[in-house]
Amino acid sequence: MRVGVFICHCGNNIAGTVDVAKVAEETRKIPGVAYATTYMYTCSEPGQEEIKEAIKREKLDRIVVAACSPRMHELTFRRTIEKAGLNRYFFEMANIREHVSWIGENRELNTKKAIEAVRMAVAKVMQNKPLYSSSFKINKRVLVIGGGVAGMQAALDCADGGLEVVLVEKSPSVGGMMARLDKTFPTVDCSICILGPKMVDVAQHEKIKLYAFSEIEDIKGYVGNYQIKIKKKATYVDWSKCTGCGACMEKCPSKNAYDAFNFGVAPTRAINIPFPQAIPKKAKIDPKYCRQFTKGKCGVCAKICPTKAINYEMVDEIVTEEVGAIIVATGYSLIDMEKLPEYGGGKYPDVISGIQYERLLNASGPTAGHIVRPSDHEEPKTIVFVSCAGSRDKSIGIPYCSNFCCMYIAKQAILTKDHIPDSQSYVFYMDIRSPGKGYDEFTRRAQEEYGVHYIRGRVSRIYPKGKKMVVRGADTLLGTQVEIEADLVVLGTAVVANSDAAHMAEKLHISYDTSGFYVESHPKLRPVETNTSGVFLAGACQGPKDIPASVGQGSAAASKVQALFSKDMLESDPAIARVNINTCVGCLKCVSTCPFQAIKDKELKDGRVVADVIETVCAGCGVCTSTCPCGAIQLQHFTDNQLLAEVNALCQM
Amino acid sequence: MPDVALQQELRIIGFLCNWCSYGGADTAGVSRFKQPTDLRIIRVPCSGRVDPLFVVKALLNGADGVLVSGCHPRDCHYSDGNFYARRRLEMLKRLLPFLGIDDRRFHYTWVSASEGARWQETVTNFTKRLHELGPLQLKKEVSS
Amino acid sequence: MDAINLTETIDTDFIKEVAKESGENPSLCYQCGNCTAGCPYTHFFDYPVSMVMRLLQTGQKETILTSKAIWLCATCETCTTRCPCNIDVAHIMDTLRIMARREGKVSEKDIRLFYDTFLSSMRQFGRIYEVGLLLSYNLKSGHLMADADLGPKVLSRGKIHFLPKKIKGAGEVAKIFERFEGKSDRHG
Amino acid sequence: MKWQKFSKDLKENQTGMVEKEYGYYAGCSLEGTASEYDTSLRVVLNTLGVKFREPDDWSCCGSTPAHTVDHVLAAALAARNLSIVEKSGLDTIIAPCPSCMTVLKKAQYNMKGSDDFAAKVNQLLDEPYNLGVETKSALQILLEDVGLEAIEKKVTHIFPDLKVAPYYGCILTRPPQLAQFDDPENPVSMDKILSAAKINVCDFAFKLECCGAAFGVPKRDMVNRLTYKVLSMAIDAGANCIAVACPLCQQNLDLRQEQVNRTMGSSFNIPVLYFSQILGLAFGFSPKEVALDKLVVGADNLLKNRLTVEEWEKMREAEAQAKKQKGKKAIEKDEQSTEETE
Repeated sequence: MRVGVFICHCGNNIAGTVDVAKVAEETRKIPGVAYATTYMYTCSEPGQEEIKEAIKREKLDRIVVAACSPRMHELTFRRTIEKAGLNRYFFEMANIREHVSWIGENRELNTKKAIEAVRMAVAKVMQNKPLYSSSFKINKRVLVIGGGVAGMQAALDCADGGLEVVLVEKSPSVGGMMARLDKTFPTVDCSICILGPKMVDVAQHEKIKLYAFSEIEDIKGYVGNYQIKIKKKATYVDWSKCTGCGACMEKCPSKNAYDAFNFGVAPTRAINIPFPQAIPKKAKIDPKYCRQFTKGKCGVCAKICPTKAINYEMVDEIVTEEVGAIIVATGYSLIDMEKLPEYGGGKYPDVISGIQYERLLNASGPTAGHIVRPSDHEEPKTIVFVSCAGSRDKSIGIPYCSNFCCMYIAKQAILTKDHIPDSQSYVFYMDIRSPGKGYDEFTRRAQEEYGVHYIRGRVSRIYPKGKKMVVRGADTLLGTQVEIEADLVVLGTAVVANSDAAHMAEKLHISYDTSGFYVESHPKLRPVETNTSGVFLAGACQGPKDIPASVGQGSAAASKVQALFSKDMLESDPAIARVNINTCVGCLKCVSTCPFQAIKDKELKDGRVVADVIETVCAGCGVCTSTCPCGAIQLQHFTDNQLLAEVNALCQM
Repeated sequence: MPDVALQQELRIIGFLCNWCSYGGADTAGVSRFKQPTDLRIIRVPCSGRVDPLFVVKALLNGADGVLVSGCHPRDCHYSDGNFYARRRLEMLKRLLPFLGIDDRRFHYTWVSASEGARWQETVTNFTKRLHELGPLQLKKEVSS
Repeated sequence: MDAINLTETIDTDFIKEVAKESGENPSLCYQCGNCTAGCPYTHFFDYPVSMVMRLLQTGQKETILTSKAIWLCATCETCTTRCPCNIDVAHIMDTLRIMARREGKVSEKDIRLFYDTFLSSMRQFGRIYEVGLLLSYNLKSGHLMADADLGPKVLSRGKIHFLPKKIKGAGEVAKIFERFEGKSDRHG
Repeated sequence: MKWQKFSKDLKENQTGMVEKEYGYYAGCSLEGTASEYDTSLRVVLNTLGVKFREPDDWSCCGSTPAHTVDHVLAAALAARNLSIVEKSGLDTIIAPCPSCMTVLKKAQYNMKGSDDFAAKVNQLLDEPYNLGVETKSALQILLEDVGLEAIEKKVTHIFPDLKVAPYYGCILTRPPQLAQFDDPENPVSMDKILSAAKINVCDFAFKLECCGAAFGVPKRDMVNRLTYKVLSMAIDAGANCIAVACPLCQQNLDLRQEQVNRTMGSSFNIPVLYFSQILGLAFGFSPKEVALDKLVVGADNLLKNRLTVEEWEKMREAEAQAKKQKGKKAIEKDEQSTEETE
């Protein structure tokens, strides 16, 4: 066996705190190592060429690269050695950057640690076996979860590229948060005017199958072959018959239902169509408020419906769809104002959230676009905006910036002036964050053209005084406290992950951060991929994001799916479990522990029962291997022998 | 941390799952979170792959401590591999004293890929704990 | 105001000292202004709380220790409660007061006098003797008739005893002070 | 995550049984200017069957002045008292005065948090303190250990004219990590306790604003301005009386009310009662028994309308009946309109 070891300087990243020459020198003494050298940037093109040449020149049959994390470049180097004729699994990486040079301050100890890391990698690579992928057919349909602007963009791009799309939206209409907005910054485009056509396209596209008011119940399978269970929640209205005429809504006697679309700005009816441009434009009953459900009698809508679409007996229905890839675009939520008691939101009617104000501004909103105070329906003249309501506050577990509040507050302040010319707006801010194209100019316009008073400081308390709300805060530039007697207070509430984000992540086997946002595969280079192949991210489920960024990610995710589906067959990862039928005693403990039901029992010709791995289903976790009492089932590339070789390499030093 | 560095290094082996903890250690590196240098890391796909025998073998063959770190509960890349790990390794912790090994030499925890600071803390604390215990002397710990 | 020469005046030892004595890290403060917004005393301060924190971050020892703000703070804990960075701001103010005393830089002499009178009453009797405290403070501060209007109100309602009530353990309390002074080379 | 931990879910005692005995650390104010707090609180605790005894020969906690000198000294002056209580075999102190409470809690918190600090404190003490005593406010004991139900059961009289603004002052629930009780931004314990005694409580936005605390003596102007704000807000909130749980708050709002009127040109005449005085009255004690005569601004007018619970319930029933009649008409109207649409 002839192992070749390449030790990377990584410029100064490694060589700065590790004596790479010494590492090479010590490596040459390891039995089995035929060649060891250092290189400035091993991952560069000449660096990879050097590996290929050395393989031929030195007749190397196993390669170790001591450089950065294998999570970074393992795949790169596997391809390199494959091009030089070696099996790609005859390769190991020793992580001497993230795990050594960047975290240790003592050069001598770092060097020692690097040498040992190489020793372990050499021990492992000498145990490696050639592995070969098999290929399998993929189902070229894609599931998009979430029908906000990111999800719709992804769905439309996929469908336009000829893919069949299953779009699942949990609320009764697609459109998401953007459908609720009045105008968009920094162009002051009418939000629904630019979103509406997209929504119609989604409804009419022959390649898109829309499940509105539906949720993901269960996900099984793997990249290329997923089985999705979708729960169609009961709407109590047969949507195949409902024409969206709205007669039911007009006559419904239960007039105090919570309006989720309007964030409770005004009540709605127990049977309702969420908004005029809804897609699909169908009615649904909220059984929490419907008298037929709460009191057992009413039936007004059933009598009035011209197509007899009402069905009080309707139950949830589960349907199954098969797809090959998933785009997650589940969006975000906003912090509950009651978690910020000093502002009095939720307690005082005239303290509202930014999204509620958006509904007041909106011509199709509950006030038909007239700005009025929720308490007495009078037009407010003094409006105070409080940015960072909950954001950037470690003490309540939200250390991050919510990204777009600075911008929509500037927009709302501008629109307020347009709606009520004799009004005066104030904005309490910590920093104005407006780095997008045309963004900073926009916030300047708010101040220069629209006379919005920006106050650099925080608000400490908001309390009622007569009909006014007193906003007391600080102007840190003046170094004093200030008070404003406002008619209306708008809180730029923090963006938070959906309450069921973690639950959804578990179904998808993707990671989420401490705030509940989904984690991308690489923060810079793989921003829409996840660590689970076949699952992609778009929009604010990955972190607070404005419309252009969400749309961009939706398209990016769609193009990733297109690239994945450009082949008819996918290569499977051969690092999966294998059973040695000679040593398997048929106890089938592995069958019961496998998290993926990837192991079945199989009867051999001689009547013996042994475990059998379903190659396409095995995800390669290795739980079975550590369960097996006789070592008969081994996770390839991470076998007992391979891992123990690493342990031994360390312990025998 | 400095007092740890001054002493003779100990042999500490860490089994880290590829998706969460290995990523967390990478994140700590990218963030330049300084750590003691005693730990050597073995990458496994899932903490559920860690056979308790690996830990025992390591300790009997010369390691002074073993750290296993996986994904947080309910955040496992392989659904629930980390639950299997926890069950097995909890058992192992109870068995170690019978092998004459102080069970504080073995630690099982979870660190996600984004938790670089938590990883730094985990490594620092575990290394500190082992330096307080000193090198593993099997015969001595058996007799006591 | 002249420009503050930061190269010369950033007193890093002072920053470290405050950090060590208070156990708080001043660099966590990102100057949002929440403390100033909520502080009931901002109006009376020469430097609002957030500016005290800023002066601390820039190591302006003299300015802070001679400020009125640190003495006018009543430790109402609003700043500590509101700080998004979990800084115990009130405790930092407390630490600054102790340091100002130690360095002999107390700007609000009346407040210090009131506190000292309070403590000496405590040292003498073990508990606080309110009449004595008030009389003694008025004498020492020269504000002879301060709060004289309140006297009749309090007296007529039998709220104040004319004679100090000395507890048995007054000696023990005095000993706490003595041990503290004996031990404390800082206060010499 | 400070809110999640302490807000909203106040734990309340459901059993109404209080078995244990408490230490009762009155503090210097309750012996002097706040003697009515002492008198009334003892009456309330006795009525509710709370057993307590005063620690033998307690001394002043050191209050604010001590911690401007040194943290170790401040903790030692407080810990002397904790140590006395510990020796007497009790593990919980009721500290009615929030200033004492905070000082005692802080000593405990800091000593528990650092062995080094604890050792330094113990070096100053005759008898070392072994960290075995927890300090709680009277409100916390009433809510968590006694329970609202037990309070409700003892109510014999109702004062329908009282409209109380509950004023907590600054440090009763702050900082949250020290107080470990109620919400630091919107405390409700006093609201709940008074409501349990069928007292009208109004939504008081300034329930936490600082009154000026101990600055009454050296910085009178400052205190007058701060109390002015609190008093005006109480009036704005529709209150005719303020309930407090702190001797300094009471002193600044009541005793200095005339000073405020003089300096600020106002004409406040709003009584400031300890919450325990109000509870005592609701439990049927006479104004004398809860030392109402000690108030500077009298509350007699507000207490004239005094009903027994029976009388009050009858009155309420009558009111409810009237309301129901009205409501029925409204529903009928609604149904009519529904039918019309059909």
